[in-house]
Amino acid sequence: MKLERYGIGIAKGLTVTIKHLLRHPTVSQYPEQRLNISRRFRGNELIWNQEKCTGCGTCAKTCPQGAIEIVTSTDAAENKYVVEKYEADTGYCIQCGLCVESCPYQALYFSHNFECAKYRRSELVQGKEKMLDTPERKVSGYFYPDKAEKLPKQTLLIEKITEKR
Amino acid sequence: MTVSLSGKEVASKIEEKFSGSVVESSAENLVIKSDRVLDVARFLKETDGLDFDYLNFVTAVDRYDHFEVVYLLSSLEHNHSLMIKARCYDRENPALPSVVDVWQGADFQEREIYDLFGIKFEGHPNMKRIFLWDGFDGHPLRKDYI
Amino acid sequence: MATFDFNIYNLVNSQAVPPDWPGGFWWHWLFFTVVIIGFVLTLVMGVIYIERRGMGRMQSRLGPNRTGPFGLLQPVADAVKVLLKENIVPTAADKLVHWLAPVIAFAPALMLFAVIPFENGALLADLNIGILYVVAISSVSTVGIFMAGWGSSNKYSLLGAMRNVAAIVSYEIPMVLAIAGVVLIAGSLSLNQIVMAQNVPFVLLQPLGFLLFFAAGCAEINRSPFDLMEADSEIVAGFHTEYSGMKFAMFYLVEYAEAVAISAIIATLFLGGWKGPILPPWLWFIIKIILVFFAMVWTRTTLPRIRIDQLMAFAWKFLFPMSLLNLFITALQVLAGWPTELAWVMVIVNIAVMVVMVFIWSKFFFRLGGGRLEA
Amino acid sequence: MAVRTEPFVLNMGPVHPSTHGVFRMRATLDGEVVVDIEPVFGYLHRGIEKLTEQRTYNGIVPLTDRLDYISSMSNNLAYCLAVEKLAGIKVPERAEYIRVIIAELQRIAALLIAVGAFLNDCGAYFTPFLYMFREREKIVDLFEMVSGQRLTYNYMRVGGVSQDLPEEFMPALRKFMDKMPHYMDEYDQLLMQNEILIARAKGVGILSGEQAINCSASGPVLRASGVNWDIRKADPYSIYDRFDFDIPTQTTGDCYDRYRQRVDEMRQSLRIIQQAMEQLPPGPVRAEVPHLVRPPVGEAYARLEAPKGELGFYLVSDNSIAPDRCHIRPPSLINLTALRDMVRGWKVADLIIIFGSIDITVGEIDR
Repeated sequence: MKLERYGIGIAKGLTVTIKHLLRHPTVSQYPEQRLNISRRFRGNELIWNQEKCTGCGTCAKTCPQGAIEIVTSTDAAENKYVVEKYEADTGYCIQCGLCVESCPYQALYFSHNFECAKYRRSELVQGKEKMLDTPERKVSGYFYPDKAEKLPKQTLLIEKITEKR
Repeated sequence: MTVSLSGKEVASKIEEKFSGSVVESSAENLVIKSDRVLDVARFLKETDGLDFDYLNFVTAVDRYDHFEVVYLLSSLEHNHSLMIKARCYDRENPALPSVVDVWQGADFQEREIYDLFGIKFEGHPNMKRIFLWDGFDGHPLRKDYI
Repeated sequence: MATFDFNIYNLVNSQAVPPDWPGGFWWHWLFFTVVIIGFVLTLVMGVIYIERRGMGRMQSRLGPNRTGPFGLLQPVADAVKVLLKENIVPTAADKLVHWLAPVIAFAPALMLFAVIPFENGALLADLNIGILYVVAISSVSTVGIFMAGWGSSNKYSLLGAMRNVAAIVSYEIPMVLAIAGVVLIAGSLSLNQIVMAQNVPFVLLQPLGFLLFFAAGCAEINRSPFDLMEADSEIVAGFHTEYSGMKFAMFYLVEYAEAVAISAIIATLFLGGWKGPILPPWLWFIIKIILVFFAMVWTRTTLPRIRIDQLMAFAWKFLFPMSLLNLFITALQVLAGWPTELAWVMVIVNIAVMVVMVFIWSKFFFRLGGGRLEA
Repeated sequence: MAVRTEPFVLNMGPVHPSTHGVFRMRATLDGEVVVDIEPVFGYLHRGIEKLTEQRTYNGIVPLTDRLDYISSMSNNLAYCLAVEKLAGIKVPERAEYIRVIIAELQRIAALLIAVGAFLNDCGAYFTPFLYMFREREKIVDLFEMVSGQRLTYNYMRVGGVSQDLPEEFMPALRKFMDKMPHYMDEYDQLLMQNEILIARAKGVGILSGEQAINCSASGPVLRASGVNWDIRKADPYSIYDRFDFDIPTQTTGDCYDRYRQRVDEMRQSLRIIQQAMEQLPPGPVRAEVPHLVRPPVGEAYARLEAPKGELGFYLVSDNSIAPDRCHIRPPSLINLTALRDMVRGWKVADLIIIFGSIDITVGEIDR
């Protein structure tokens, strides 16, 4: 005789909630406890390798948003393009990663940090010098497995045991 | 596997019921005269050999010189599907009979086609724009819409 | 002593025990007003903290822990924030009614505490019709809530207010009948006497009465499964949608003050108010209030909401007949004059009666839901 | 003297706690009873179909992320299937298996939100929603490990998948797979037999089988009305014919059945992932496809069983690098055609539950 009509269902539900009272909460306190993000994280800013870049402009063509602007001038001496102006408007960028993927000379990487909010819309536009590869800017391993090895492993909620305290 | 019926054999069935309603029929597409769409639709739904009771989608394509409204029908028990098309040539106020009384699922999709292409569907319960506000002039998905 | 002594459970003559609190001096009422206001407001703060923290932990998240040690100052932070907020009054609102509603809703919530004993004899007014006063005052706040709903001239709040009036009217009767059961056993209306008579806590002698009172109480103050008055998912925030700033703080306080009041009444009527082994009596009283309140928080975290017509049907077709039956059976037991030393047998009999009645009633007579709109 | 009452129009406006996004319903109410509702769309209309006409085939994949933003992986997969059918591209084995694992994980994540939001509308104060978000976090962690983003993944490409799975993906997935059934039973125990939920949801907003077919409903809404139609079985795309799983259906098609239907479907997805994990072959993950794909002139319609229903892409190409026309079959919008008949006569509280049980995402409705 199924007793599910007379408060048994409610009682079972109540036991589940009271059990959660004794479990470890799954949240972490962001500014103090920082979780490691994925090694392939597509950060907001780009990192540009000036030597490898030949100014072909593939990245500007494949960007669906048209966020990358590149102006090159010809340098007859070493018959090579010199990149005059190279700007990525991170306000327009939707971090889809098609530019990094399509660069034939592996000259473009994603940065690995996500705390890059700015106060002015003009600061969002990343100029040529801000894009250079400086030591303290971590490079994300998106499309570059060798760079991914250098980054810390991602902290997963599954490994964080939520059962026992 | 869903068998997509070829246009030819269904065209022959439609021809003998409504002569002169099939404009063109080839292996994979079947074009119906624009003013006979409602009768063909009802015929396709009721005849027990075909009984297309499920309308997958209705959409329109702007082929530069004419609009093409595409219906994909499928029947759930026989598990076969058929794509029929209807063309309307004038661009000022293109019109087609609405199939809402045959398949109620076409209600919002026809309003969307009217909203984005400007093709009016006679017999539709409330034929007005679905996404854009009523004051919007022009129909965005037309090729000549700047 | 009552001339006709029907009070068979009076195991110990209640007058023999001297009251802990030597009442009767003139500044008694001044001291107690300060105690009540201070006690209620701090307990409401504590209760808000318990609810937010308890619900948080039950939902595997932390709950407030940033303001003060362990987030203890969160209720204070809420109060300050709400007081600083701008006080928007909708133009189409009926200004006077809109302004007066929180006052009328808040006053009864505090007045309820006048008759609730913190210790033996320690209450503002030891009325000998204590419970009757409680029932009368608790229905005044509905007027305030309806004024809020009507005053803010907003469709959502009107819906919320209408729901509230309908619910409180129909849940008043089961609540009163459940109290009648308790009064029958205790033999007196004064809350102090009721607690004195509770050598066996009435929750054991009146289990069905306790359930009925808890359900009707939750519906009165629209909490847990019956929180239709400000059902967030349906009518945004019910009657206090158009309130902001100070007036919203008053309504927020009313909701929690009434929750504390109802759990205080449940503690005095059913769990034996201040009676308890070692701890000082007033501490026992506070522990029992917090226990009952935690049960409300627990049901609020888990249970979904009942629809408005089911709420009515549940009151009239289930709670009302059950409370009548409960009153009838208690009256039989009191008349039969059950021998006092067999009190524990009474407990088992009453619990069995409860289970049987709930089972029969919900099997044959009333089944909630089933897709039909309750007539 | 009969009391003269007149129905009033209540705007369940674009900003409402339980319209799952910017969706508006102009409900005419007679007291609490719903007389008629008229949904108003267009608050999130971004003109995605117009945008697709100026973007390369690979540039459209980030656009499809923003359609049904709760299950972006399924949108990516549906679009890629359509382009591969149009251009006749053969996808390598390993990519097929990765796609199945990722699509089924995305189905569980999306159904978790659907069930959580439905229970939240019923009044269970955010508790089931937060439990189910905890599971969804675990799945989103896996997606972040694979694609780099947490919501708009842009992971699938025409001809396969953009990057291979990292080596720590499989152990994490295995750990997730043997913990998930325990949590699923916990959700059932939480509210499945709850009397109040049964009273509120059983028999409310009934959608009969024929009416569902006539309104071309699809997905859990169709199967909850007893119609056994699932594209993974009826018209198996990619490699779904290699896995054995069954299609749960319910009987009456009321809100409770739709809730139970979604829970059963989550269990089936777990079975599929289990089998796909064992048969995952090594090999390349992307076919030799030029970055700017240029399919031949023609048209193609490919569809898949998305968490909301039958999601299809109808592509017309004129042999250029951008499609001439790309129509998206929105399961959420089409499932809403039946809302008006289901809701008439019920109360305001039921309107919210019936709408919640259909489970829509506004990004897919307004496109």
